Amino acid sequence: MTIDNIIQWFQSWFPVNVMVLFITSVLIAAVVIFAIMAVNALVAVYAERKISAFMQDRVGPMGQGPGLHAGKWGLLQTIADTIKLILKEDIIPKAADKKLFIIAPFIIFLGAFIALAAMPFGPYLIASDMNIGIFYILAVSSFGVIGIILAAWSSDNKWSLYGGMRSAAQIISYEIPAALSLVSVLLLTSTLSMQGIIQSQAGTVWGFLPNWNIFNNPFSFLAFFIYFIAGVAETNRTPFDIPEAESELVAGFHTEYSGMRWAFFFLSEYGNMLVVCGLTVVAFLGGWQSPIAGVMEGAWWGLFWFLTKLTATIFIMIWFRWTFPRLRVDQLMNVAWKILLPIALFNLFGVAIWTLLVG
Amino acid sequence: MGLVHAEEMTLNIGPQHPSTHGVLRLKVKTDGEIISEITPVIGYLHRCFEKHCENLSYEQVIPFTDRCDYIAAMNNSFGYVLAVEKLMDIQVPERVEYIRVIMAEYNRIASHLLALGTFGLDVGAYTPFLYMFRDRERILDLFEITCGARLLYNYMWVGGVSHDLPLGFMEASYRFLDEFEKNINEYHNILSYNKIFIERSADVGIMPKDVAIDYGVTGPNLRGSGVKWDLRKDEPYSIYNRFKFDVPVGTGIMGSVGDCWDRYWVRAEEMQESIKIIRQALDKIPREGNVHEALPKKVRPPKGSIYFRTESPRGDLGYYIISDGTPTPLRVKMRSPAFTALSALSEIATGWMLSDVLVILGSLDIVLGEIDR
Amino acid sequence: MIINQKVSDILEVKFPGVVILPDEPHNDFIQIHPEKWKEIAKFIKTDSELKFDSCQCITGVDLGIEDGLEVRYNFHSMQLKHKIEIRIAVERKNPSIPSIEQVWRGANWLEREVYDMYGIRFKGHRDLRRMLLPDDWKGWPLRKDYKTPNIYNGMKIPKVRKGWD
Amino acid sequence: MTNIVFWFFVIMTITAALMVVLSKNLIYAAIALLVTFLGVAAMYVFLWADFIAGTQVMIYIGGILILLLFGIMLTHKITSVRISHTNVQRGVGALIVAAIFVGLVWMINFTPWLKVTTQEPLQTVHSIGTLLMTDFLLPFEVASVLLLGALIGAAVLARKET
Repeated sequence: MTIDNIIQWFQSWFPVNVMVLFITSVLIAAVVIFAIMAVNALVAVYAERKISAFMQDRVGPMGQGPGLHAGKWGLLQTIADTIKLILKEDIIPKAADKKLFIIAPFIIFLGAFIALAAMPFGPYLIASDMNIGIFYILAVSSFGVIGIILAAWSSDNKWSLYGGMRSAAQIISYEIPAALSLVSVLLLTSTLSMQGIIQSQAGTVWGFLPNWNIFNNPFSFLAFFIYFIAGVAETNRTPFDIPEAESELVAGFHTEYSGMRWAFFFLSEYGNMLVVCGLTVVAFLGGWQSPIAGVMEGAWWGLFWFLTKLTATIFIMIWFRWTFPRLRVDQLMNVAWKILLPIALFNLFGVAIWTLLVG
Repeated sequence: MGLVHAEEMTLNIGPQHPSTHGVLRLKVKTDGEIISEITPVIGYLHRCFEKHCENLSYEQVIPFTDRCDYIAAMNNSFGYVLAVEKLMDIQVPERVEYIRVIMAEYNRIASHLLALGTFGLDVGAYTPFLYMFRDRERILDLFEITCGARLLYNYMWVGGVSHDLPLGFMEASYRFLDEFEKNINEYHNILSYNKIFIERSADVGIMPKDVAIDYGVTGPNLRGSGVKWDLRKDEPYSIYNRFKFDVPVGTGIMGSVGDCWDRYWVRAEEMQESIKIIRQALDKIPREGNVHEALPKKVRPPKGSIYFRTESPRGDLGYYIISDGTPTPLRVKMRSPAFTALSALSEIATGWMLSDVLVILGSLDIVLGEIDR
Repeated sequence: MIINQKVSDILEVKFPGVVILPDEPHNDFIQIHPEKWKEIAKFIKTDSELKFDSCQCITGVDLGIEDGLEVRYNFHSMQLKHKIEIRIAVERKNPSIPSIEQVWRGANWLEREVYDMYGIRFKGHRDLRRMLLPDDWKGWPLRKDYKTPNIYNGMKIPKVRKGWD
Repeated sequence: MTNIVFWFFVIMTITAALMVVLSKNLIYAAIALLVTFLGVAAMYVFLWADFIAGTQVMIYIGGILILLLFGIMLTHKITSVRISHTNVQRGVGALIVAAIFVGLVWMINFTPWLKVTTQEPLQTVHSIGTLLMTDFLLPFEVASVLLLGALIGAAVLARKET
């Protein structure tokens, strides 16, 4: 369901100006992506609350009925949270740089939002299947850093500035191992298109395992872990949450934000999780491919498999968050530059040789 | 090269900050992430404890001692009543002695659980904190069935305790101890042996032996530096000489002696030792006895003064009490262990990174109520 | 206690006349003159027989309006496991005592606290500021002659004592 | 349709570029630079050079602009002084700009542009890769050696003298 498809479909019904059609279909795609992000945030926040609660021997949100409380088993908790955030007072500090303070959350949001345009949710479900899909996602996710830096700087708060500086250093550093491990996947798939990458992972390997890149060869198996660790770091989540580090920096770059603007940070954090996990699924876990070749395939099954894998990876991220302590800023850099980067380089080399020798 | 000078930035950590463990303010000078100077500013929680004591009778002081160190209220009032009893030369019944030891050790466990949990929070681990609160909650339940309070008990009285042990306390105690002993392993699995946790705490904030002694640091912080000094063992008060237990000291398993991990580890081990003491006390406690037997009609110690130390979860808790023969003390001075521990902070935490300073602060296990009094 | 006698004897030999002999026999503490306090402190910290390496507690005392102020030090030896109490009396007007902050680093804050509450100046203390009270506080609250002010920084101090005594 | 979008991006790029030069606030200039980079990336897309467009976004926005912002923030006091810059020596500047402008116009008019209508290439990345590894291997390697030198130099400069 790319934008081009929508245009064609429209054209067969309403033969109007192509410009109008183009704008309409882009808007439709944008609304769908926004809806996906919002639903993801709703579900993931609820899941995060519940999973953390179960991990910590608590029950989590447990409303006793609609109306007064947050629904049965707290199901309406996130919605209540959202309403609360929307209704909250929007505070802009006096010393803050007002314009930048206002646009910064939207820039962060933009990074996750436009990255999802190239995310294939199913065999036919992608806003735009570009030639350079994976490269595009890597490129536009850097908007997030700029947003964080601007938010940190414009708040005029020392804690925020610390958070922004840490975040910029962290994300730039971790982009390198992440990109290198993705490059080793590209060597196997020899395409940058997201759908192309998924299609190349069809079939089986060694007779029983699905031919996903993670199982393709030992090096790509390693690359999966490098990418996932770097991806967790790029989303600023524990154990790499030093930019917000509530026990050190109060709340890091969003210390001064409140209400709706803060909600946008939240939304984009979960959006970033979606991007990183989606990219993991596409690059390593076969995207919408069924785990057993030839069984349960098709458009809707594709969507099902993609969402299942996405949920599993997001769950792992949540699991990380509630299990691990936080790294220190220099240790974080050491992990990126002294551990992940050399392994990723070696790995790239290994994949290259493997593709030459084994094929 | 060398022409660009980094400008130092002054940063106020606190008085309102998530990990200052109360209302503490640290004025720090930072060069990037490195902290080059730390000045703790205290007194935000000053409640004139010592001034109050001069206007209260001896029994009325007990609730105030509870409020000084609200995490280990039992131990604090324990020290105070022992000092007053010594001044008045009161012998308390056997059963009271055992009850007091049981309560003090339970409160030691509860306090250490909070210390370890919040230390985990400072490092960024959220889950262990709640695990530890789960067990702390059960100790507080035990206190609640005994004296009705969960935080500030006013349980220790001069010459006795306020309530006898309730029915079912022994069974609940044994049940709790059995389960808690297993849970300690759970903490070790999720926190103590976690690689990231070790990276964050081992070899960080090393407090050498001589520095610790020079600053008068005591308790688990001193033992973490490898000094085997525990008042319960070395200068036994109450009936501590009847129990068999070890004094764990930091040995630098993960890094060097006296680092944050060692201080953490000493507390974790001390919980085991406290369990041992409680078990022995529960086994040996006289089944019958009136806990109000030795309560004096009037608490009016003779003229004199005493400096009495007990081992609170945070270290040597000293009470300097001067009596002039009237029903109100002339002077009650509390030597708070967290006060001296905090005074050593700027010595051991300077030169570390911002994140480390808060970890070191967390490893010292301070309670601002006790520091500011 | 034997250690008090021992310290007293050693000090009498090393610093003659510094120990104030008691009117009535006691063995809880030793009372000394403030003059050579810093040297004595250095001596008892390092002397091989005494080795009081830990300054446990410094207590300021106001014995009453007629009597003077006193500072009481509790020392402890982590190596030899013995302890001692040393008392130094100062006059009420302009009280001052040599600081031992540079002998035991732990004495720094403890002395500041005594200064904060009693206004006893510790000569040679490098950072003698208020410890627990605000920097602009007037007076020395734990002295017996302290009067609670009516106004602090323009705020009225309430003195309701209903429901108390 | 394409025309409208094209002109939209052109105007956006030029406006943003003007803001970079004219804005007194360095941070605002940096943000305008972000928009400029985006506009340039859009230009590449119109030239069917999607890979180059992606590279533009990745390197210039994801790398260089962030370093710029980083530098601006770290080199100034954050609290009291507002970050700004002023123009000096406008006359000389105007002269140089005029000269460059004339030169550019002259160059654009007199370059024999290749005016052939081609189809949109299906796989740009593939051909770029092949060309880099065959015809343009030497420039490619020279460029990487240069960058490596810059990298080592930066590391040496950044290292504190001990």
